Amino acid sequence: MPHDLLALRELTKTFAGMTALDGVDLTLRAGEIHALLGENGAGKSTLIKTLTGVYRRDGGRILLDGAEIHPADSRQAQALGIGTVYQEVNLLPNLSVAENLFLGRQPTRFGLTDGRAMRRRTAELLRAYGLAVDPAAALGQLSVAVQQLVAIIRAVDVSGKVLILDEPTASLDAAEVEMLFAAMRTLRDRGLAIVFVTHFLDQVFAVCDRATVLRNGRLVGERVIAETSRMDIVTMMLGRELGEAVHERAPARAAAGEPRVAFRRFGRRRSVEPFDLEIRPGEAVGVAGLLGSGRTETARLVFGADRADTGEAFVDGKPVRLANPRAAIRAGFGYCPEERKVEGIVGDLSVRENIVLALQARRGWARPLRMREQVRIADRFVEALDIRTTDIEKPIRLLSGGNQQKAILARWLATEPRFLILDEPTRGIDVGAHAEIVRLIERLCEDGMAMLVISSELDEITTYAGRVRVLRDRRHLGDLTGEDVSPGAIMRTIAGAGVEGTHR
Amino acid sequence: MRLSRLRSALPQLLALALVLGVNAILFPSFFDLSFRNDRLYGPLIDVLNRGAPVMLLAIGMTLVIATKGVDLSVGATMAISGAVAATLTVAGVPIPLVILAALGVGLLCGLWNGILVAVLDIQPIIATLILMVAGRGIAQLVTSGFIVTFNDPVLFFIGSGSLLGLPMPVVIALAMAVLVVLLVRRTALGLLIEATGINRRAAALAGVDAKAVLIAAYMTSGLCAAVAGLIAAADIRGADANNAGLWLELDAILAVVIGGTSLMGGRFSIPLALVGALIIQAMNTGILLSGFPPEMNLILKAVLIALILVLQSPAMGRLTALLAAGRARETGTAAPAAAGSRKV
Amino acid sequence: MNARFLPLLVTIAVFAVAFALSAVQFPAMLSTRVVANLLTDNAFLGIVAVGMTFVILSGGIDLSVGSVIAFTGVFLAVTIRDGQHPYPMILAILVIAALFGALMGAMIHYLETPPFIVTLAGMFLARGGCYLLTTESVPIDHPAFDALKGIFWRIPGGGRLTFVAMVMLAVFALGMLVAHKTRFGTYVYALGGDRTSAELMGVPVARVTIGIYALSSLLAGVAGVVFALYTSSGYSLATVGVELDAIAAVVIGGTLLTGGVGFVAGTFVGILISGLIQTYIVFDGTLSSWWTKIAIGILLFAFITLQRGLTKRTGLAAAT
Amino acid sequence: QDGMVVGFSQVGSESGWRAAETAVTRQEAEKRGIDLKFADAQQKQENQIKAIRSFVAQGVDAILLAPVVATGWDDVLEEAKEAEIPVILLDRNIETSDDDLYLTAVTSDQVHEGKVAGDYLVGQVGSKPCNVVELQGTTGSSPAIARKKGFEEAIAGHDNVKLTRSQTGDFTRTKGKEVMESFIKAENGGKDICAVYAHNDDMAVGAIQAIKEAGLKPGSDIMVVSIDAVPDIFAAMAAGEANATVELTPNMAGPAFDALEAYKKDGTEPKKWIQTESKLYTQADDPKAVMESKKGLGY
Ligand SMILES: Nc1ncnc2c1ncn2[C@@H]1O[C@H](COP(=O)(O)OP(=O)(O)OP(=O)(O)O)[C@@H](O)[C@H]1O
Ligand SMILES: Nc1ncnc2c1ncn2[C@@H]1O[C@H](COP(=O)(O)OP(=O)(O)OP(=O)(O)O)[C@@H](O)[C@H]1O
Ligand SMILES: [Mg+2]
Ligand SMILES: [Mg+2]
Repeated sequence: MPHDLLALRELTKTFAGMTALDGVDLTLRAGEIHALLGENGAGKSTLIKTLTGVYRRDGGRILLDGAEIHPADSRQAQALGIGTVYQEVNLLPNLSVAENLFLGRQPTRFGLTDGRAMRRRTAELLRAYGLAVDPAAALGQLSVAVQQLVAIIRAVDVSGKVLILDEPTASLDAAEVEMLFAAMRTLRDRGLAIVFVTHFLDQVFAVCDRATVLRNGRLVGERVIAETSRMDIVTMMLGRELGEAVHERAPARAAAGEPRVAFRRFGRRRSVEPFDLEIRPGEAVGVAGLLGSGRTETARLVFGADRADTGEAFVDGKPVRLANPRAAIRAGFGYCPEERKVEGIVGDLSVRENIVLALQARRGWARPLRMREQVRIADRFVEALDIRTTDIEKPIRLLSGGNQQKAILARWLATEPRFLILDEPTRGIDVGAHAEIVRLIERLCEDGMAMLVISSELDEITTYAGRVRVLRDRRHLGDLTGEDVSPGAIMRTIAGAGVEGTHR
Repeated sequence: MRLSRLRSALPQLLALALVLGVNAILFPSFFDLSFRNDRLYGPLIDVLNRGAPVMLLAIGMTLVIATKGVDLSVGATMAISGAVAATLTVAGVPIPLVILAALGVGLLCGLWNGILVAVLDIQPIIATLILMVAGRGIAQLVTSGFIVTFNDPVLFFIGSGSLLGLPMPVVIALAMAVLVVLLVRRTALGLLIEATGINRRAAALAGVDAKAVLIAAYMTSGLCAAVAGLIAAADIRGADANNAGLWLELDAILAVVIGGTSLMGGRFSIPLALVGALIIQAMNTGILLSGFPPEMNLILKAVLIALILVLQSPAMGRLTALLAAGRARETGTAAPAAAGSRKV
Repeated sequence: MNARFLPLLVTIAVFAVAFALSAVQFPAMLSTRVVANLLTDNAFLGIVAVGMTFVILSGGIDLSVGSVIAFTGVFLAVTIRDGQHPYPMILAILVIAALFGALMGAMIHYLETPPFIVTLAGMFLARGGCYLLTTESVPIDHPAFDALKGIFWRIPGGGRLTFVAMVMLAVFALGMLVAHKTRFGTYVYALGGDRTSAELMGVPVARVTIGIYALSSLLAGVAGVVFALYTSSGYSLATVGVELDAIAAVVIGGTLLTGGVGFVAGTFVGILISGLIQTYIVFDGTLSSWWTKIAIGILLFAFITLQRGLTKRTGLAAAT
Repeated sequence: QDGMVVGFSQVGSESGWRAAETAVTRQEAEKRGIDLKFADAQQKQENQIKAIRSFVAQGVDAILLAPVVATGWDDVLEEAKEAEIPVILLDRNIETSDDDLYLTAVTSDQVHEGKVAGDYLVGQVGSKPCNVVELQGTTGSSPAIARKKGFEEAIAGHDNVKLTRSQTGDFTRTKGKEVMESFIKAENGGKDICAVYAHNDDMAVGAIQAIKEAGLKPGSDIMVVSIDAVPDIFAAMAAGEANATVELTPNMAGPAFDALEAYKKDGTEPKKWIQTESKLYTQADDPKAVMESKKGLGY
């Protein structure tokens, strides 16, 4: 019979003047997958970090198997059998995949670490998850998605009793997610308790047994998934009903007029094969493909972050040289990168400074934005995008993951770009805000912006994109338009069927 | 806002107070001030005056460290600028040109460092080590290894004149500090420097010209070092290429770090770096005045630095916060945390 | 091969080419004597550089090593002069050095203060400690001490592999073992990669930080013993600025000062490169004091740019 | 004889005097047709040892060594001796168990230098009470230790002459000035100081400026005595701002080469110690003329 494995009672955590957790209870049973839900900034990550001792709790008790525990850091939590994947991929880019997986528990022989055994076991683990990665490769060279998978494999491997996953699926595609779910179910059946944080309600209903919902650091309630509805959960999270249906297909806009941007035979060796791409004002082009298919590379190329070695680019019909991001920004481009932590946020700077950074950089150092102006811009976007922060002067690294993502989006909106590239813009964003962002993209299109949006969520892409570019193996296969813009058609194209039909 | 800034400066100010207090105990007339030769006179003024070169170096060093770099070559740059100034003066070149040349040499040194770091992507410590070693050689080459003494009233004035009752070196250092603070805070340079230092990749993707920012920081550092070199030469009325600025780079880095700027780059404060420089100089002057045997100098310095470390450490801050909270609980008032939770 | 080893290979290649060029100019450079001297003369520097490699790999810095070397020498000289037997004194000073390092590590971790200041204070303290023991240079004259110095292996061609050179080679071998084959070694890399992540992944940060600085000071102590053997004396002004030489050797050897990337073996090449620069200048013998400095700077610059250029080019080629 | 190759391991170039010694050594070598291999050790003993080893490896005919420190030379000199290369010490002696390790030492007596300076001061003040402040050289360096010792020997037994303060000025002008400023502050605005004794002229020059800036007259209000006899101190003496200096000649190489040539020609063993003169110069010695005569020496 499932028993209460881990219980949090009256957990409280405050950060300098703000209460992030206010007497929260959570009960985990052995052999269940327990969803932890809430809006961006609700306190999910804080709860997890307080549970594993990364943050010192200000009040409350933690009971494991009925006995009170006091893990002082992640290490002690691990020793107690609690394995965790924290929200941002928190692995070590400079170590190899194998070292990351076995850090702190390397197999030893005669007191020395046994590299060969470690790599062998790593290869076994990776194979089990279908990853074709060299165990000796440095982790930093791999894509975020692969890193995320490695983090999960590690946590699964160290957790004896409890496995905690904080938004593990954010950068995974459907196939990987399925694989992860399979693994989670196996572990559940083995009697582990799993905490699963996600903003995808589909996923909650696919694998979870029960859910606990937080709002503003308070416990809203606990539900058994089988006995509850989506709307119910959403209402608990938001504290109100979600206004409109989330997945409403926008009327296909016929993109008209001259292209805003055009790329001819644009490409880069060892990165993306030369491709053609034209985007008209008011058009959002979606980009779909599997992991490593070259979506991010395409975005970087188009933004000048990597220099193209063939082809040419045009803005409003005039050729431009995209030698570096600055040139692209001058041409009116904007780019929200995928790796928020390393390429997006400037952690120690305040929310305000992060928001005005690109605008300021474009104006040049000698024409500073006045403080009043900066505050006005920051306030406007904090309000418009509903960025949850106590204060726009707070260092951005202290914001919750989803709110950081919104601030980066604000950074580019503040520059009023003519062409905006978004790489996974809704990653880590809650249901409410997700709908907001989808609406925002639509509104920007209506205002005449040209957009290139990369997303692993096909449902989402098909909502706002009138045209979807499909990539495979670093090649642009072609565009899907009109009725073909549907998750099913995209999947079929990616899988290789019907390519001929759509490729022109 | 004002208040919070003052509070963040508290550890440094406390440390300075501590050192000055210790000095006053060891040397009772430490705070004596008098007016002599048109200027203020006394140990406190000595601290400012002698601290001027390190203050100057600390200004530029703060910017460099904020970009996640470090400039080991400032001592050598001081020697070069002093050597150039002295040699040109002796050769009869008009003084305005001499000063321009000395400052220009400093900018050039900074440009060299900046190119090595920003364009060739060489690690800052090793990039500037090259000039640290070679620069002193260049300075000695200029002076042929001996002390070039000069005789020029303008340079003398820079070294030992006074303005508004303060010694010229102090006036120059403060003016430079104000200038650079205005430069970085009234323009967007400060923001761009901090962004580059914290996350160069993200800053570059946001359109910050990281290379130009880096070069600007190293050039400012070179310029500050050149001014310091000029002052050091004017002070002894001669250019001592062998010893001018020797090991001062360490003092400058120490000043910046005491001033709370992290060697990992990012947020910086020039005024606090100046306080750091004054702490170091107050220590030195105190040691000289105290009459301890010179064998004790380094031990005294080590102990004082350790004290400052303890005083400034975040752990200490938490401890005092904890004590304060404990006292609050004892007296029955609500702990601030509890009050906060009710409000939200 | 793994791309991680590329900078190391490039550094070795650069050294080999430079040595060949020097040998063409001064054929005497090819003698075993010169090669053996390269090892002997840089033995103490190599030993501290191994410790410094660990410190830098972890993202820290240790400025105290030069002073610790001097203190070790002065301590040995003074105690042996006062009639103590060298061997227990060597043991004692190594323990003292390790404790000293551990103390610095503890301050760095628990007071959350930058290693730069803590080890700078350590540098002042150790140097000041020398002055307290004695300001004079004290010769070391003891049969047991001389016995250690007397150990060497004569290489054909006039060179000698001295005891101190052997100690250095042993320290490098052990250093590589610790860095790449122990958990502690991986922890060091982990700390340098990302301290927060390392902590979240369960690295015992406090213990490792203390261990790193203890190791660095311990090796500085070993280097001090080696230096005392090398000069048969203790002198409070010895090895001023050696910390910078050590840092330079580590960085030339391809270790990133930001931490997490590099090899102990690279440091060995770094030591050889800086030794080669010096030897070359002495063989040349025409440079004035100032041209010596300028030449060191130019050669350093040449090495670094060559190394960077080659790493970049071959790195691109290898990425295929 | 002709074309003899001599290696010269110099300490560094830390002072004007050192630069002069290097310059004179080069001149002397050139005069005699000796090929001088110069190695600058940048104040580091390990570099000097490396240099000597390299000289041995290159097979030079003789080695000049200006040792940075007195101890620690036995092993490397042993190697030179095995290779039958004579070594001559310049300007500082070494402590060794075996005097045969070097051919001869051309040095001054640094304790004697300090004593000459002290004797001069004692003679000047007569029976008047005199508080002396001392600017030491770099802590732990042998000239600083010896010059302090000699001076203290000279004033011992003269109870009217007292050393009241002593700090290190690191042999530099800047530090000399800074330390003197503090001394003046600490000693009642300088009124309680009768004389300053500096371990080298550079510090004395710095001290003179500090005295002037404090509104006192160096040379009369506060007497200035120092060691080395570099040109700048003669300028000060000519202006009445310094009282005396003890000469340390930069020409150590001349006598060294003489001894070496004699030894190479017919094996004449030189004396073990060739002592250079420690001449006292005062304001009465026509400082201007002396200064002119020193101009060519590379100061
Ligand atoms: N170290 C910190 N200092 C101050 N405030 C913090 C800190 N960490 C988190 N917070 C604040 O606590 C609140 C809860 O953040 P948390 O990261 O737990 O949210 P979350 O539910 O995980 O959101 P998301 O879905 O966006 O990841 C946020 O308002 C955040 O700004
Ligand atoms: N399953 C995998 N196994 C091994 N390597 C992978 C895998 N997936 C991606 N990679 C590597 O990650 C790198 C990054 O690819 P890229 O960033 O172009 O992916 P993407 O199409 O943007 O997908 P995503 O953004 O979802 O990661 C590629 O060099 C690829 O070799
Ligand atoms: Mg979160
Ligand atoms: Mg991608």
